[in-house]
Amino acid sequence: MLDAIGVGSLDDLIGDIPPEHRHPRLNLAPGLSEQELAAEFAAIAAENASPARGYISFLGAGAYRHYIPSTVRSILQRGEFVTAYTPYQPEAAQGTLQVGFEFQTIICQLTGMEVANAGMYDGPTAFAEACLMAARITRRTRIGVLSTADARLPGTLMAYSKYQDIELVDIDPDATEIPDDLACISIQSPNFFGEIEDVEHLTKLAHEKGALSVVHVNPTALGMFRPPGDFDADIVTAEGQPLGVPLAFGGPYVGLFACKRAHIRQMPGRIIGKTTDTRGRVGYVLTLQTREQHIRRERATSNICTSTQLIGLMVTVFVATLGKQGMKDLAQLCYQKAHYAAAEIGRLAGFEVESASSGGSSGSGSSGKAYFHEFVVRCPGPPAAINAALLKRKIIGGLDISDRSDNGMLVCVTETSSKADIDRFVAALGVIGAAR
Amino acid sequence: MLDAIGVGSLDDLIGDIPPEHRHPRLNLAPGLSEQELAAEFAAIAAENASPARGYISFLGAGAYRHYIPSTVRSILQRGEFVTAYTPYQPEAAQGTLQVGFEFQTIICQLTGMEVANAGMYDGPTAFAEACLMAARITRRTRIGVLSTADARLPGTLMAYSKYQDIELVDIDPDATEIPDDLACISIQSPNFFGEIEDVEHLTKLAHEKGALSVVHVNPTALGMFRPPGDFDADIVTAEGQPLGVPLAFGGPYVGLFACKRAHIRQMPGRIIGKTTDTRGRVGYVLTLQTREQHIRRERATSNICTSTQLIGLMVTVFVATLGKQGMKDLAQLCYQKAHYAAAEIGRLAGFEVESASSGGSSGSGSSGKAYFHEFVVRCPGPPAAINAALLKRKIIGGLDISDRSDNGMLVCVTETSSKADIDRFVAALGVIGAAR
Amino acid sequence: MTIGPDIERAGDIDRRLLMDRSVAGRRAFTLPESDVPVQELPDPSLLRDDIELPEVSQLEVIRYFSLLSQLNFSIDTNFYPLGSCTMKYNPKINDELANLPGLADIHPLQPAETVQGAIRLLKELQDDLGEITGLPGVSLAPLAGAQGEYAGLLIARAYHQARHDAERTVAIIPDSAHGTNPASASMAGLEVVTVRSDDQGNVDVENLRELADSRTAAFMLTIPSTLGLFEPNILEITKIIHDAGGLVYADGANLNALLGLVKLGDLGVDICHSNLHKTFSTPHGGGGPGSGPVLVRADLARYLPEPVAEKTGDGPDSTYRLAAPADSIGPLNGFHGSFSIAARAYAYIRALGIEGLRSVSENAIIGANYIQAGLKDRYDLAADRYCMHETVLSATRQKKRGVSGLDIAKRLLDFGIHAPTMYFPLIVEEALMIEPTESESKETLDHFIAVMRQIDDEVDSAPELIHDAPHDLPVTRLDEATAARRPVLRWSAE
Amino acid sequence: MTIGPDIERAGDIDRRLLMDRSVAGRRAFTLPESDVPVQELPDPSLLRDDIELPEVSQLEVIRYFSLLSQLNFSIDTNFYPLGSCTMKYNPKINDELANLPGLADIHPLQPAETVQGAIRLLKELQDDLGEITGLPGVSLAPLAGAQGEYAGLLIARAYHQARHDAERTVAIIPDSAHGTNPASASMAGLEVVTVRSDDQGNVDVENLRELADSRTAAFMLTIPSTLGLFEPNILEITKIIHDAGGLVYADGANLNALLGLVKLGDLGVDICHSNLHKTFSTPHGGGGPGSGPVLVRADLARYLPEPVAEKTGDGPDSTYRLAAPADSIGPLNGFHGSFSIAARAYAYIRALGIEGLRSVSENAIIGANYIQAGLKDRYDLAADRYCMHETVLSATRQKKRGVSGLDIAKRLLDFGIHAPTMYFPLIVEEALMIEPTESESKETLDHFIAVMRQIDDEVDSAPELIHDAPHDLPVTRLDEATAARRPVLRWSAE
Ligand SMILES: Cc1ncc(COP(=O)(O)O)c(C=O)c1O
Ligand SMILES: Cc1ncc(COP(=O)(O)O)c(C=O)c1O
Repeated sequence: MLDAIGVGSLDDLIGDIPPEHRHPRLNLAPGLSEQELAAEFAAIAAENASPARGYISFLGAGAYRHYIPSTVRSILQRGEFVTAYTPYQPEAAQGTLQVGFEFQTIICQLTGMEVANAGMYDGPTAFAEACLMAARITRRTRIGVLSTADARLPGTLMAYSKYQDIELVDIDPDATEIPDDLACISIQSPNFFGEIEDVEHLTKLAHEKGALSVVHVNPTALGMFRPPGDFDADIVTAEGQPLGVPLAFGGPYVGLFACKRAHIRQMPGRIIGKTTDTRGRVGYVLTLQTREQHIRRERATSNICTSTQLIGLMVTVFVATLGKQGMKDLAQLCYQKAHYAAAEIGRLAGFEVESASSGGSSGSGSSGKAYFHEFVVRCPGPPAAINAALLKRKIIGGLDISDRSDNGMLVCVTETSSKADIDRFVAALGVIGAAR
Repeated sequence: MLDAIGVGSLDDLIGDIPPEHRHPRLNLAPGLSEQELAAEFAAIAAENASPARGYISFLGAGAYRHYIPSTVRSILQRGEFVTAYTPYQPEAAQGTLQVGFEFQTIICQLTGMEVANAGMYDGPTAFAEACLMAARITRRTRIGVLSTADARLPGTLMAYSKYQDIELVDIDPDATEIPDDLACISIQSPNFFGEIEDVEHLTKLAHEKGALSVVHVNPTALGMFRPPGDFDADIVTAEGQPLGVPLAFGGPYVGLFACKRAHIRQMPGRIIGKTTDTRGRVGYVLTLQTREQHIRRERATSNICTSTQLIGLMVTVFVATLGKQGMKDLAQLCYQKAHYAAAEIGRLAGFEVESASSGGSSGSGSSGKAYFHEFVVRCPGPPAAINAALLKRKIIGGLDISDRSDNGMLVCVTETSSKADIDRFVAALGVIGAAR
Repeated sequence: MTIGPDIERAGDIDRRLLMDRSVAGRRAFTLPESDVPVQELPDPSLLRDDIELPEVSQLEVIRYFSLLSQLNFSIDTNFYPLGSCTMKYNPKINDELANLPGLADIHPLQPAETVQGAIRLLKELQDDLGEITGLPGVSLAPLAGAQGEYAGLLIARAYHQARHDAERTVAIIPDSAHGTNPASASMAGLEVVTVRSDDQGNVDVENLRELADSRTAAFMLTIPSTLGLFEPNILEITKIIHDAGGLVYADGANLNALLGLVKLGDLGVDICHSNLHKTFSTPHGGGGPGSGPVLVRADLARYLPEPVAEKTGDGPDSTYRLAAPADSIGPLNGFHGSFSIAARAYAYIRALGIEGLRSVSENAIIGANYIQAGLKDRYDLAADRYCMHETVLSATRQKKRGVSGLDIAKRLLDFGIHAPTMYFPLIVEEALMIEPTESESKETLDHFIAVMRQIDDEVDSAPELIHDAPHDLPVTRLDEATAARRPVLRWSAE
Repeated sequence: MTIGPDIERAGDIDRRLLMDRSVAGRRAFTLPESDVPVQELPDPSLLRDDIELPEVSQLEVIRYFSLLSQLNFSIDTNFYPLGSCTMKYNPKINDELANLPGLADIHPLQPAETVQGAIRLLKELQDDLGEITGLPGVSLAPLAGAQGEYAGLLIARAYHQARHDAERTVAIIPDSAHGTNPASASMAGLEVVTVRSDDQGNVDVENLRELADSRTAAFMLTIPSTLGLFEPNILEITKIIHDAGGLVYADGANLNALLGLVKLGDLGVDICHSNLHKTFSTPHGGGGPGSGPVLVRADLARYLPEPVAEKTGDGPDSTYRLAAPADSIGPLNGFHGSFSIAARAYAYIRALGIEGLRSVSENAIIGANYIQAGLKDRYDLAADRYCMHETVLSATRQKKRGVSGLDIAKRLLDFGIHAPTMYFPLIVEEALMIEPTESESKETLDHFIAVMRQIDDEVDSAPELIHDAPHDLPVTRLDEATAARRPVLRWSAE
């Protein structure tokens, strides 16, 4: 090929690279065959504690273990989906596009919202972009965030808005009034502690002040709880991971993003629309691209380019597989198991189940708020020590949230925990607690 | 739908089933959800000792552990291959058919033969059908089988020929003469003990007597050893499992079957041929179907119908992936590792490496015959006891063949054993042997 | 439409073979370097110089086979009502489970104590299949239905032999039988005698009565028959054979119609095989692999092909092993049968449970009758009565109007529907054998009915459309005659 | 060709959506029964009555999505020379490895001692990427290139702020830059000032010298540029910026051209991001997910986004943890970045080793120049010199003859070849940006060249063939204007 190009060597082609810096020495290991590589990865995987090695886990806090149906993995192996690019040539990408349209539909149906985009990086970035979008729409700069939210939500928003003249305002979830000049109040529900917030009330408060209501949900909970769309929310975001996406140590996940139709043109991210071809047949295209960076550059609604289409496919196949009844059943199962676990733990001497946010006394859901599949346990000592003791029994306990709640442990139970797993966890807590 | 059919209930449709036997009670467990099923299978798999649980193994004897490239698994996930039927409608099955044509080509190339079919059930059935085919071609009834063959080969042949007026004759591999009236002599090479037989010599003996030469090979060995086609063999069979097919506790595998062009119409099994369509384009079809049971019924060359197309695909992708150089490298690696292991074991007090078939003395390959990746170790005591001791160290030893060779253990080493694995095995043998 | 020189259709795959794509030195894969000291090679006279094999990149491997796959119709992409083949949906989870480490990577010769899970699975599947068929002696060894048949006939012969009744050398087989039945019988050294079907598609009982005698080793009955019919005289038939001293062999390939509805053993069947790859969820793989367990009544279990899984002890102390039955007809193949397929079948039965299994057959039967009801005014029925899991139409009326069953089959491909089984069973002229299976939706069946009706319209309105079909598949009709006359069976350098 | 009423082409997928296929009560999946005592439900006012969601069978799920997939072009099935996107072959093994139990099923908040393997992998990948780029401070947190850019600019601002030089609020960006660069700059509160390219496609150094001043926070340079060119004045440029007190940001999306050939850090680059999903083997997934690590010179590491993997101790006693750098710009997302993509990148680097990585870039460069050489007599070049990993053609000559770049792109689809990136970079008229990547064979490149030459012929001989292209894809050209004017963004009951 060099002959055809008309050069003698590669170096003739890279003459623009300063010669003194060309072909640097690199300190990297020599290459491995596939067989050796597989052995190395088996060793790495074996250094991690996972269900495959017999561990059970009660961690949640933004990432949730759920059973992923075989259909999801099966479709995820279709090279035509996996190895395509962003559908810039719609005629050659109707598969990706139609799936994205299905995804948008499903997100609307779950959230009760009018429109949705084709996905964001993850839950927290979707949340941050939603708040910034509210600021753009209202032309206001102060963003109310409920104090019961996961710190990663305002954390990401802070990083996203660092140089954008945005101020974060803490809002009490039981507030009866809010400042006049908020762009939005943003509500995580279920909140960080697993409780259902009064979205209806808070949304009303917001609307009274001309602010928007941004609601960050757990999509699994939407299988039983009323969706934000029912309460007139303006923008809804979520971490899509619970819908068929592996935990994978934190990513890649997908952010869900839905809003009212009126705000379509302020929505960030990819949007797929329906249209027709020159012969009148239905087809799908990326649309409203003038919001996007590749057209609008520094005036784009967001800098997002590569998004999370394939994770969106996982979500779409997951929801299509579970279907209407499966999504209901899943939520119910999670709810039942978590409430059973809470009741059992609540019976243990030294442990109280409570809502950390309200500082209530004892019993399950003592804050008076309903919770979904996560709840706070006040431990008889530092959760870190209790977790260490649990780990010896191959149990990964709940998240240590003693920074937000005195000796608090945030426990999550999903349909992947059997009653036997829960009982094992409760028994271990009992033994560990008694030993203190 | 019952309405459209015009009946009131299912029972109206199955009126032909004697009522007293309809709807019997079945003693079966109630159904499981996918999640529960997956848990049950995880438990079953955990009851087996496998590499995934840290075991190393030196078993071969007809089924071989090899690394399977990711390309094989990737292509094996294509639903279009996996969920199609036998290509009776060639226009709608060109994928399956072209792969089969590739498979036939690869088998010819490996074996050095002129034609091949699209696969048989497994190695032993291919062997049995080859011997029966030789009988049909020569119109003779006595089949010579080398005494060094795996007992499963004549065993399957016996079951296949039970009522077919066929007699099996034991042939010494070092014979200088054979009976006059044999249909064929069938030679396993490498033989059961891992040694390379003198196919050339034996084939000449056969041809001198008007008999055919049937050679049963290990396809991995063909990466370095001369193929039967070089020696004028008439029919070649093999167990295809080593070419990319999981061990899977014995199956499904695929039998490889090749022969001289002259014998095409006596060949059993599916055969794929090249042709053209009405517009002159190349296409592939099942051909020579008049040999088969669905046309010729009781006069068919074999009763085979469902065959092993998908396993043939695995083989095809495996060989395409390794390619010319990879197949050579694979054979060399197996050879090198096995010979290293034999040399090390040969140094252990009490153990001798030898060819069981020749009863030779000591040293590696003392029968004087070259061997590939399997060899016989004469142990200082019953191999069963030694294997039991190895198992405690998570080592699955070689096959106990004390029924064919005094205290003999048939050891196989492939590219999947690292030097460290081999050394661990040898060291364990040393300790166990010294303790006797 | 021609859209440019050399190109007929977008993405038309270039049909060159791997060897045509091969470039010296190109590689898709490397093996590890040897980590042992160099060993001496054997005498060079034993070694080959070179192998002619493809040399392509890994991308080429993936792209080539991916594109080839797209040339296929398959259940995953098409309605595939191929009669007698039970082209149903096979749950994806079963493929995953069969491929688990601990199942896919265990060696067939491992000591029994290291494979207790695997043998337990086989034992439980044997028991479940025995329960479903009412035939408690089960060997999972046969590698496909045809091998199961052969095993069953060897068992029948062994049984007669043990009773010193070895002169029974005839297999009676209905004219509607699948080709493997007579082929297996002849492998088993039996003379094939054909019993007629009556005009209702049933076994002609009178004819059978004449044929059954002291030479009868076995009567082979496909049930439901290849016409999709349940033999109404089954009890009489099994009695005739038993009275004559013969055994009744049931070809259970069509078990998908009977799950939970009737047990073959209750009807007097002595031996049967079951195609796990049809009824119990193994994707057909473009023609295999399969698994054809043979099932027998209790006293015949001593003859089963080896191995059979056995359990000793009970509860947590029980252990499992593979063993050869006392008077086994021997091994029929290398190891223990198609283990991965057994694993899928086990998963399928566990997932469905008894209720699920029964509804499989119920829905399979309803679906076939629904199609039959939707088409019988346009196409002749092989037998004008309710069918079981499949219906056999005859295109005789269409044939008279100039279009054959084959033409109709090819025309269906144009609609993305796989053709039914054509020209089988042999006793039905212009047969089109349609098995929708339980997994297809009513909408799919409605679509199929509509297309079949449309094709019947086209027989008069646009016959050339049918004669030239298929139109837009990767190839048009292929010249099978030349393929057979001058066989080209492998690539060669031009 | 019409082959029958309602049907245009065999197997044409019926494009109905899931909701149109939905039938009440149909299920693809069941969940386990609850095994805990029944718990009280919350106040009914909190509960929803119903959700409108699809109800389809498992077969329908599989068939629907399988058929949809076949409507796509993809690397696995097509040559896909989409410039700037690095549509290369990603080894299948990497997907398998990333999905291993122990990697795919670990929770991001597990205690560090339970995920030592995972954190070790991240640390080693950080080190490898630092070595490859010569920028040793690495955070793998950014979820795509654009987020990496944003992180990099926040770091630059933090750096200036720490030096009490916070008035630097300008990002200088070449006119050839990717849209994410100005978008990210504006998110970071920077004013975007554009520097011109000269007629060779290089940065106009004089223009840059004028623009660089005490307000310059950073200069963002894509290297090689979006024209596929290596900036020959790179050393001068980095000096200009540094002299002005600014930082040099390199957009490393095109790192596929530089592996082992030059380290960005050696050239004076202070900060860059790398698109793991382009250079380091994550299939693009139809538009993500991605991973865009940000890499910085040592003294800037204190600002990296959290978390960063750290190692304590050496040898077998070493332990790993995730930590926030001293003056971290904060978290940019929920957890630790795209771990599964990091795992693939790690696998890719380990498999190739230094020799393999270098040959990736060498072959990528040779392939692009080979195409350029094969087409430059027919198509104008954006810059008439050797290119790096991609070549930008201009269809101005064709445009004059009546056919646009877009038309040519669409016509390529007819040949099963994905279109190049069109109309980008913006500074090239009728741009066609072609990146063949190292994984395509010479034969594929030859075929592409032949097709491109044929299309150029057709501009004169058969222009309507080009205008109406694509001809035989699932759809013809789509009406994007109406889609945007009257957006229909979800299914609704008709
Ligand atoms: C009725 C019948 N009997 C027997 C067989 C043979 O089974 P197999 O193909 O598994 O050998 C088949 C399969 O086609 C069949 O349909
Ligand atoms: C040159 C260049 N810069 C930046 C980006 C943005 O990267 P990402 O899509 O991962 O956000 C891209 C990707 O399209 C690119 O090509």
